[in-house]
Amino acid sequence: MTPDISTDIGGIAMKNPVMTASGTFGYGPEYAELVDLNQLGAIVVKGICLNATKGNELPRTTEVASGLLNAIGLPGPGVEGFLRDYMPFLREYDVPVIVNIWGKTIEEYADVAARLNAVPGIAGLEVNVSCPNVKEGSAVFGTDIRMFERVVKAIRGATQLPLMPKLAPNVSDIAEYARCAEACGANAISLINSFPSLAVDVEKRAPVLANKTGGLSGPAIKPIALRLVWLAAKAVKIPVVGMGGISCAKDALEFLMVGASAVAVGTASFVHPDTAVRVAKGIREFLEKEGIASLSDWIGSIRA
Amino acid sequence: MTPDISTDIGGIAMKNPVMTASGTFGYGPEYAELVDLNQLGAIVVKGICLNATKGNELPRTTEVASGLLNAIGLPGPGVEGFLRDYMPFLREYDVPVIVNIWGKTIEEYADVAARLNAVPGIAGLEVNVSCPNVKEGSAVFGTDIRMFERVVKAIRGATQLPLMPKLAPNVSDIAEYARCAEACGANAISLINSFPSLAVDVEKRAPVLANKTGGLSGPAIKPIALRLVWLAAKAVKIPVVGMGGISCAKDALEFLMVGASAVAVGTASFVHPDTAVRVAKGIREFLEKEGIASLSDWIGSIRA
Amino acid sequence: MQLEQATVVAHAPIQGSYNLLQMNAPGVAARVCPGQFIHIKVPYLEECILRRPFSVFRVEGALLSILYKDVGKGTRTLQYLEPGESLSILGPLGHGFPQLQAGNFPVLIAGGYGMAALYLLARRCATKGVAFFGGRSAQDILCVSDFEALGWDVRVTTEDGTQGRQGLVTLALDDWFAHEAKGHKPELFVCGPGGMLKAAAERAERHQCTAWTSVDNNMGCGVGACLTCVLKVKDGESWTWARACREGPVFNSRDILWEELV
Amino acid sequence: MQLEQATVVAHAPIQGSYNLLQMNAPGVAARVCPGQFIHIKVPYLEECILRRPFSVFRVEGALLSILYKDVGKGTRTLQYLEPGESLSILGPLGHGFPQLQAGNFPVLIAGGYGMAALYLLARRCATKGVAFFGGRSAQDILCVSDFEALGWDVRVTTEDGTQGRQGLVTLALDDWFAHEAKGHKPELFVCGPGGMLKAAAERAERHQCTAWTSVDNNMGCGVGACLTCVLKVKDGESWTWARACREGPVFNSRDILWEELV
Ligand SMILES: Cc1cc2nc3c(=O)[nH]c(=O)nc-3n(C[C@H](O)[C@H](O)[C@H](O)COP(=O)(O)OP(=O)(O)OC[C@H]3O[C@@H](n4cnc5c(N)ncnc54)[C@H](O)[C@@H]3O)c2cc1C
Ligand SMILES: Cc1cc2nc3c(=O)[nH]c(=O)nc-3n(C[C@H](O)[C@H](O)[C@H](O)COP(=O)(O)OP(=O)(O)OC[C@H]3O[C@@H](n4cnc5c(N)ncnc54)[C@H](O)[C@@H]3O)c2cc1C
Ligand SMILES: Cc1cc2nc3c(=O)[nH]c(=O)nc-3n(C[C@H](O)[C@H](O)[C@H](O)COP(=O)(O)O)c2cc1C
Ligand SMILES: Cc1cc2nc3c(=O)[nH]c(=O)nc-3n(C[C@H](O)[C@H](O)[C@H](O)COP(=O)(O)O)c2cc1C
Ligand code: FES
Ligand code: FES
Repeated sequence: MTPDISTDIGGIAMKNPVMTASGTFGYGPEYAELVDLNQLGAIVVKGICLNATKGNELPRTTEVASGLLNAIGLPGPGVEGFLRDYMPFLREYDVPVIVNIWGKTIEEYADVAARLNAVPGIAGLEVNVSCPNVKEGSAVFGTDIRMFERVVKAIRGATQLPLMPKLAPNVSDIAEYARCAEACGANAISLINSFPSLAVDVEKRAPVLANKTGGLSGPAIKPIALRLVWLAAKAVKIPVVGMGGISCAKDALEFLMVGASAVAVGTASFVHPDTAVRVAKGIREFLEKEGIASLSDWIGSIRA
Repeated sequence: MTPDISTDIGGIAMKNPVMTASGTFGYGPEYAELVDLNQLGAIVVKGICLNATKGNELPRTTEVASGLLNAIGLPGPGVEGFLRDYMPFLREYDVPVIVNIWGKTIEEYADVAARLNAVPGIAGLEVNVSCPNVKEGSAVFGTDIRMFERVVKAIRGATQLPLMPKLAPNVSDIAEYARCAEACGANAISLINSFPSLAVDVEKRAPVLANKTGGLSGPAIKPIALRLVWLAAKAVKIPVVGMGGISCAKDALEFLMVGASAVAVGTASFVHPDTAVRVAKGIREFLEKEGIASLSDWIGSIRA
Repeated sequence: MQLEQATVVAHAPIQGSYNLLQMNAPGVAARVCPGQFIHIKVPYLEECILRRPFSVFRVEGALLSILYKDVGKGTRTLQYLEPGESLSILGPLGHGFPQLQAGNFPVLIAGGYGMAALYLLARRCATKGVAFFGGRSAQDILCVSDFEALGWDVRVTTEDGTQGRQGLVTLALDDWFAHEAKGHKPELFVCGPGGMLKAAAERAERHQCTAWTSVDNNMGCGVGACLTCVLKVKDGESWTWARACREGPVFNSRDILWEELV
Repeated sequence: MQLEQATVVAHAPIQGSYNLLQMNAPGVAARVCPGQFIHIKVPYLEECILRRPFSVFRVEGALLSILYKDVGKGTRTLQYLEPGESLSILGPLGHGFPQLQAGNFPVLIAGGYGMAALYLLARRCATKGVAFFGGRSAQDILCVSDFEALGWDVRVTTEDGTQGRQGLVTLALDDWFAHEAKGHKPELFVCGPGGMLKAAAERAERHQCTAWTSVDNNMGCGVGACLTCVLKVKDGESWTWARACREGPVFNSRDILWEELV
């Protein structure tokens, strides 16, 4: 018998544990010609804030050893534009839609969450806290525990949707942020976001990216992500969505084994658009080969 | 005319800006047959604590994408053993010897520093704070600003040697640690230490390394290291030694350009033992090609 | 647009640092239109994770070929590929050249791999017109005989004069506009370095004709998801981003904010 | 010990998943002793940063060869190397086999690449003795004719009986000790999987002879700096770490804490 690989992320029922990582799969249509969206565990769309934004100047990405550095700068259509241009398309599919949201202020986060709250076809919200609070000293929400708590609480107060804060990786105690999210009523957490990094051009004597720094993603960060997901999963009872450098089923099985209840495929989709679907297939095949009846028996099964 | 690539790290005069990274070049003799040690900017030896230690069980290292994961566990001969077995050898060379020290308690750090203080032939101390305080809750010295301050102050009080704390990379505000080190009287800082990570074996359902987690090093961490070195160099006036994934002159020039006054070659020495020497040569050639008279004109020259 | 495992049929250097890679790719070959590109994952180069975009040069049945120049890691490693080996390609991608408007006279302007990128158009275009090829020196001038065989009037210029007329492509182009364009309604199809695209756009404006320019911004995903490849295009009084990989790589020159192009 | 750019002279699969790589490496070839190894950086495999250790098989003048098995990424990629290409090697490394003690009778015990690792010893050892080769099946048994050509008495055992006697190498070894060892002072030279090393060490103890065992711990630097390759050896009542790449890979079997070997 084929193993049951369905999973539940804080109230979001997924037919398989593989979702797309925000910002690496567009809003859905971009890959619809190449991938059967119905075979995805969930679609997480590119980050949405209140109003339409243009994002950063070029260059926005650069390749580094076994990874990608990006500073796209969160361009997007804004809430209304997203609901108008993409939700009708997404509703056509039988796949949970998770909207990744961000804001420049705590108020904006709450406002965006509120506007998405009653929208049919939205399964949950993922909160990108890896951006600066422009109103208060521009410290990044995700690396200041007090600000992180305030933003999660504010969003929790604004929506009944399953809420999944996405933890920033550049903190010394990830468990503290995981517990804080749980205490603030989050239904799940996801991690890791891309890792703050820098690439420079010796000839030009300047940073490569227009934004100077960018976020590192891809295979290079997998060992860092695995440790953080392991620590976060041990710290909380709510489900954890693990990501960071996943490009094959084995990678995904590693994240699930250390305690993730689901995984997200990011940068790898740029290389092989069908990665998420292949990963889900590979997970099923592995569990079958190992004679494991249900994914839940594999999740957190590491001996450590 | 050939450019002047000498540099000074908090009182340690180096003929070139390239030193070896602690733990990746043994104590010197291991590579003496392959590399002319006199051509190194400085030799940083493997970490030394008070008494002889055996380190971790196997496996101690594993390869990951563009990187190496290690949990050697700081085996070593202890202070007396080091002075007896290696200092006589090292004194034969015309190269500054920097001793990397660590301890299980603040007292041990200070004790080790005191015992090395008056030893002829030791140019300075690098302090590895990426290890747990076994006496007080085993939090890692390098990721708790209060403990970091106490340990640096304690060592400063125990030695007149140039003092170079080595910052842990897994903190959200590296500048805070850099400033703290400067305020405590450090003569320089070095970064980054390898990045806490995890590799697991799906077949064995266990971590790959006996120690479970390990430190990630090599090209994979270069973009992360470059950003941290850039931020640290902007935060302090004392010299910064940059490292993390340096394997060629271009990599080193990047670290120097963002503000490092010297660099260290680590994992790359395992692959090409002559890396540090080749890097120094490449830096000289580049500056000459660019018509830059002195390394000091290149250090921190990034337009950002 | 599809993912396909192509098989190398032939692979060899042809001229200067250019190589011709011919592969069996029935799916993509059947669908490709002039000006579109394919996105290649270079085998054996795992530490470089992104694909590399290449314009389609020729298609004959299931056979699809690209002409590529060795400029860095990916294109250097690509050269190790041997007949029989397979590689993952994604395509056809992007929005290529439109059909020549009835009654117009086609003018091709190309530099570097642009000569390869325009070949399919040159072949499928019923009217054969004039083609201006420019490069630094003779070894940068590709496919002249291929174009002539199709019936195109090829005018070569090289900066060092080693082939054709000495100077920039615009020199020959401006002469043509001055002495030969009369009676023609020129429509420009351009693929080459940024400078050449800008110059052509400027000529199109001056002579009030249409120029279709193919840009080559760096790319990530190649399908419109990552927003790496964007460029600024006019949007009424303001501007908006367009994706070179989706809305492009071919744009009507009058839509591009040339002064903003990086 | 030196860093050398070796040039591939010949490279081909020889049997099963084993390949023979012959390279021109005058510096290393001139210095290598039986049981030593070289550390190879696999070209075109940048994302795998470590070198890979391989025992030296043959040396003829400047020609140095290794026999390697395809077991993973590095050894798979190594197979793409073609004659004329160059690769970086580090060697000779480690502490190899000592010379046979005067009056002793040499007994070789090998499995897998161990047959290659013992060849140099077999050739340079003045006294030719008996060699026990064991493997899962015939395709795991290498170099028999080479050893016989040198005058060694080769006894093959395979688990599936496809070549020589069916069973483990110890079967033939124990028989030899029982019926043929008499009058000889055997000295064992062993290279093969952990189980085979342990079994040989146990026989050496039982028959009170010396056994030189070559371990193959995973390695990092190969020169003694990283402490990846350590194993536990006796140190009076206690134990200490020894580095397989420096103090080893060959150890006197009585020094190793076999129960601790991973
Ligand atoms: C639509 C399009 C069609 C193209 N068609 C051809 C063609 O037919 N023949 C041909 O030789 N080249 C073509 N190019 C350019 C080709 O994609 C680059 O030369 C190639 O990606 C360089 O890869 P590399 O790894 O060798 O170089 P790298 O070492 O990655 O970089 C070397 C140079 O190539 C540029 N480059 C790197 N990556 C990309 C990328 N993803 N996209 C664009 N430029 C990049 C860099 O800016 C740098 O200047 C095309 C580019 C585009 C966008
Ligand atoms: C002293 C010594 C001599 C050796 N001589 C030979 C020889 O003559 N012929 C031969 O075929 N093999 C030999 N080996 C084994 C050979 O080094 C490994 O098979 C090779 O490194 C595997 O690399 P890979 O990338 O193909 O495998 P990987 O994909 O890296 O790993 C596959 C397997 O190889 C093992 N392995 C990986 N890296 C190393 C490493 N650095 N050192 C040891 N094992 C490793 C892993 O534990 C794993 O089980 C020797 C090993 C040592 C230590
Ligand atoms: C080009 C790009 C754009 C991204 N955009 C977003 C985003 O809008 N919101 C967000 O939370 N994360 C974003 N991310 C981070 C990814 O969702 C993911 O957390 C990270 O890339 C690590 O996963 P990976 O290694 O599989 O790519 C982006 C990543 C990339 C590479
Ligand atoms: C095998 C190994 C052992 C190390 N041992 C030490 C050590 O004893 N003390 C220390 O401060 N850093 C140690 N490091 C960290 C390095 O000094 C360096 O900070 C890190 O590897 C990043 O540089 P790299 O990417 O060039 O290797 C070790 C690193 C490796 C790979
Ligand atoms: S390359 Fe990704 S959007 Fe164009
Ligand atoms: S392999 Fe590094 S010490 Fe032996």
